[in-house]
Amino acid sequence: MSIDTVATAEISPEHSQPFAELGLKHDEYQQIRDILGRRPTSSELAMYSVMWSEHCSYKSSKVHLRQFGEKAPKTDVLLVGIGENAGVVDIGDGWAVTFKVESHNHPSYVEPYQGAATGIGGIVRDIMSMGARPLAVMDPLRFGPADAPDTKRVLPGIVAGIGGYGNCLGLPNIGGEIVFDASYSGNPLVNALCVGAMKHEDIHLASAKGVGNLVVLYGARTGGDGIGGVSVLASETFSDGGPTKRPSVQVGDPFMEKLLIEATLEVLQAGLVEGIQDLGGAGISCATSELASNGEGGMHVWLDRVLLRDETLSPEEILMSESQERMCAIVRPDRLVEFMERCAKWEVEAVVIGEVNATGRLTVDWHGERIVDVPPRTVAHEGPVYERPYHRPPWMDALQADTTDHLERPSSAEELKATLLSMIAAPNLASKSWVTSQYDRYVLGNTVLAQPEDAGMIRIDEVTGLGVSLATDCNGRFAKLDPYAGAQLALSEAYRNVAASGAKPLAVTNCLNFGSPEDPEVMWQFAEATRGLADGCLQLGTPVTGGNVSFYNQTGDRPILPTPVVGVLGVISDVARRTSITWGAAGDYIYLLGDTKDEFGGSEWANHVHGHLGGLPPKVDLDRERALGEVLVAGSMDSIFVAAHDVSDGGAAQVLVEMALRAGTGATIAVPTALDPFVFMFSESAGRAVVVVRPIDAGRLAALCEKTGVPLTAIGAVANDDNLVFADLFTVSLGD
Amino acid sequence: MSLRVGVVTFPGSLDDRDAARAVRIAGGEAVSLWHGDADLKKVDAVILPGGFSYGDYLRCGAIARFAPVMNSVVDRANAGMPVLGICNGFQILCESHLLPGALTRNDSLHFMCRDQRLRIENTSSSWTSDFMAGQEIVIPLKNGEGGYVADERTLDALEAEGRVVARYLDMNPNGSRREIAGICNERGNVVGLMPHPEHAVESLTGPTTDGIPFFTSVLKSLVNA
Amino acid sequence: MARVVVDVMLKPEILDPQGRAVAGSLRRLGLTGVTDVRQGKQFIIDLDGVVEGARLELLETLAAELLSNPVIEDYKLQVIEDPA
Amino acid sequence: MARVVVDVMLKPEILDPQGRAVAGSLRRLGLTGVTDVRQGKQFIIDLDGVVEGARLELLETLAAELLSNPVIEDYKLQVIEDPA
Ligand SMILES: Nc1ncnc2c1ncn2[C@@H]1O[C@H](COP(=O)(O)OP(=O)(O)O)[C@@H](O)[C@H]1O
Ligand SMILES: [Mg+2]
Repeated sequence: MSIDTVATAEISPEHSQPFAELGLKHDEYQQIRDILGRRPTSSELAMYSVMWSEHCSYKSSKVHLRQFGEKAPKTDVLLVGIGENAGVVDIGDGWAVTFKVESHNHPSYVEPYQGAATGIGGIVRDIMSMGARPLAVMDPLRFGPADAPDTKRVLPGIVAGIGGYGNCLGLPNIGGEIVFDASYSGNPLVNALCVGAMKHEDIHLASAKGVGNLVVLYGARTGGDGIGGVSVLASETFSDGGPTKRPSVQVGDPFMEKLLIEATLEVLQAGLVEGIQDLGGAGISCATSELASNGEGGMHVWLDRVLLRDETLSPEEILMSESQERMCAIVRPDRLVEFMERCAKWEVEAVVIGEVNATGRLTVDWHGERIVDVPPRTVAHEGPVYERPYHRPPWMDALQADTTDHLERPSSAEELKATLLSMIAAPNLASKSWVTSQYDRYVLGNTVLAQPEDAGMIRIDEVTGLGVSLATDCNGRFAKLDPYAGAQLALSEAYRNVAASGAKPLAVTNCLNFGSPEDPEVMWQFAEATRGLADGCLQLGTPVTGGNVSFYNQTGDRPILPTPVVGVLGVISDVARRTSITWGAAGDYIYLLGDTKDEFGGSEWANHVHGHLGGLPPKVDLDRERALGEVLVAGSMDSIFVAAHDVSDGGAAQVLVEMALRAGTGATIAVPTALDPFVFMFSESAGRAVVVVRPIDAGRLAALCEKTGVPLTAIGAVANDDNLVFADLFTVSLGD
Repeated sequence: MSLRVGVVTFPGSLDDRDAARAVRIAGGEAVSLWHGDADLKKVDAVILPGGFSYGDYLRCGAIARFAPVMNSVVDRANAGMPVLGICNGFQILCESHLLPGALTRNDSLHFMCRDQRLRIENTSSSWTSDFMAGQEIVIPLKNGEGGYVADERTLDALEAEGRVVARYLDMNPNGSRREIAGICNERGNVVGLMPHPEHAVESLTGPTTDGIPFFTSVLKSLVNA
Repeated sequence: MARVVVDVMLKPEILDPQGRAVAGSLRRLGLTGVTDVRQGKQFIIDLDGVVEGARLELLETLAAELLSNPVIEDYKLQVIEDPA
Repeated sequence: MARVVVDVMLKPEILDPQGRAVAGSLRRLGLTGVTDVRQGKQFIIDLDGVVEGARLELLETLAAELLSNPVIEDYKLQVIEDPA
């Protein structure tokens, strides 16, 4: 097998290279030649091609994502901001929390079980690489129509994969989303969120500090996983018929990941680690170049020392391999022995593959021959940046003009009841316990709230009760009707869910799932959604700490609904005062907070009953959202609430049914005189929540709303039987 | 001095922290034991916690059974030391033949996590003496391979000798023969349980606190011993 | 009656964590010279009548698409006419 | 080098929910005359050197006590000297 070395590259400038097959544009290839002052070796070409890919370089999104930094609200809670593996937030008492959501959409379409499983594995390693102990996961999912064959193919595997990996890893699943829409047929969305915690002093970064320190690769062995295109190069270097077959799919090993977590936490606790980085997309290429360019700037790697699962791998493939369950640590030579011992204790293989230096170059040798010699920054951080053209789609006007006004509305009591019964059975609104019962929500013993609550809540400090609350949301139909407002509505819904649980919203993560950035109309949706999210976060005072972008989500030229999934993290000083959605004693008062308007554009009613998508989404009023949040948090602190539940998909009626079912007792509801019953029940106006209080606390609630200017409407009381009565209209029995 | 209850950590154990917390809440001292270390550190009782030891690859509990610590556990158990195996721990006890039968794939073929109602059938074992006979409790159940099986003779013997410690109520979540959720050995010191009492020791994080008596039982039985 | 045995194995290039774990414990329990272990599934299907023609073809299809996952697994199908 | 193949099957008297589920879908997909389906495991163990004497005995023990659970499973062990 012949190696393409730096030496050969220098004397063979004319040698033609398959840059196009590797997804590089001609000018990008030229740029690489200019950086190096020669043609790249095949290994260097492999590195640049993968690091400059959309997935790793964010070349199409960077210019828009910048706003998250530029418009970041003044805040002192952000300990580590965008740019690291995940942002870190100060929650007090010396505790720090890190969280991030990432996509694994395409792999989950190809092989649902393994794709979803490795999605969980990847985000967990991101959290670990900040020095945190992973504490919980969440899984926002999108599928085609519930009854579509494609959905039947991918859904069971995806759910089993998330459960199979997360359960075996010992991380509770505390929430997520399951949404069905035709636009996701053939392109399901599998987003995975992980949250972890650490003490401030334990925060670690992906930087190769300290000349002479060693680069240790540990965890699973390196195989030919996910090297896709590069085999083009590999086959070049093989004199014979080419390399042995490469895996089409990556298989996750949750057991190895569990050992990796325990081993990593031990070496971090023992202070044996100077810098640490997970191996995700682009594997060793990404880890070494990012570590080097964040650190002293130089690093040398002996690539032949990497422990392999498949001895036939070529150096290009080893550099690119995306084998799972691997981490990379920077270790002082005098700590190496102890580092190795701790890994051995957990039966985790580890090997020194390199050394930090101050040469300003990343050099890689293969059996004594120099195959890579590059400035690491040009690989990791100075990739191409594109100002992709975008424009508002001409069809937007027609779409927004096609309002819901002409849709036939139920008016009689019978029609309203029939509509409610049909709505609560709709795939998007019906109970998701058939999925969540496959997830362990108890492991680690700190889960305070999980599905079907508004937000997932975990206890961080068992002594003080300090905890965090998380929710992810996005209504893609709203985002389609108005991407700017849609992103803000996703933000406000997640914000509201966290506040409803009693926690103060602090920070935001996001996963921007869109179609092809090369389609100017999709790019416009992306630009609008990012702008909306950045503006919204500024107004709500919750900084974006990190996230992920997933482009090219489309079947043929039909893109998915723009789906900017927003995750909000809140802090609660004592989880004992959490607010659940379960209401209590008969006679307790039920109130609706916020204003209900006639807003049905993109609503579940229009979608489920009429299959209609048009008009404008509900109006965004973030100041109202913020005021509502204050009431929900203050009410929890003053223990005013028996229960609280945010109002979103399906409207107030849906919320009341969910609360009644959860509690197993009904209620008597009186439609406010000012409202049309249909609007009251099914409108999806933002900035609303249903709260339940003991009669004696009614006054305190009124005063609180008075102070914050949040509209308060009494709508009924908890009953002692299992009938949900809409006075003067109809009754539904929880039995049926 | 408070009694020492060992909690074994195998590679892939997940609920070891929870089991230790439960022991502390019940008033005992939790001592962590390592799978590779035969030394039981002078503990008075041992808990084999839930999880996926060795990934549950091959067969649940099959590989953990051969861990050095298990030789000591088996010896001490045969000498009467109280041992509780929860979920994966139950599977390990069966694989080590400290308990009869085996646990097989749920008949639903799905992992199932739910708050499960049980009836305590035996209040003379080291781990259930603090319950009232016939007491009904609700604690979390979470497993993919929790279907208890054994041949008819063994099942009849278990029933006859009152060695069925707990039975599922309302629904049989995993196809266990005769709704068996937990059993004990002849002596009553070794108990295997599929549901998770250690996840029901705080009202904040569990559906109930019905799990506590499992842990107070052993502490009392040790004092009285 | 006939018996059809279908063996399903992960493709050689696909990581097999279970096989790895088994190899590890075989070695720990004193078995020397273990170079590789793969863990697969075996289906034993008993049928009335003979297995040939369309029925055999259908079985092949089902083995390829239902019993195994063509993305990551290979399968082997043997027919054993009247076993016992 | 040698290859040892160990097949592990649930004992006939033990209920096999996976086999039952497979039988169901085979029938749904049009396969007629299915009387029974059992799903088991197959281990393919590659070893250096020959498998005989004490080494073979050890393998038998490991197949009986590690690879299978005698309470619910039966096993079948075949040795294939130098495969290929
Ligand atoms: N939509 C987004 N919003 C905010 N930050 C983002 C977004 N997408 C990516 N980022 C940030 O860009 C950086 C690189 O992302 P990524 O390459 O996915 O990190 P990793 O490789 O560690 O998963 C990270 O800090 C990530 O948080
Ligand atoms: Mg990372």
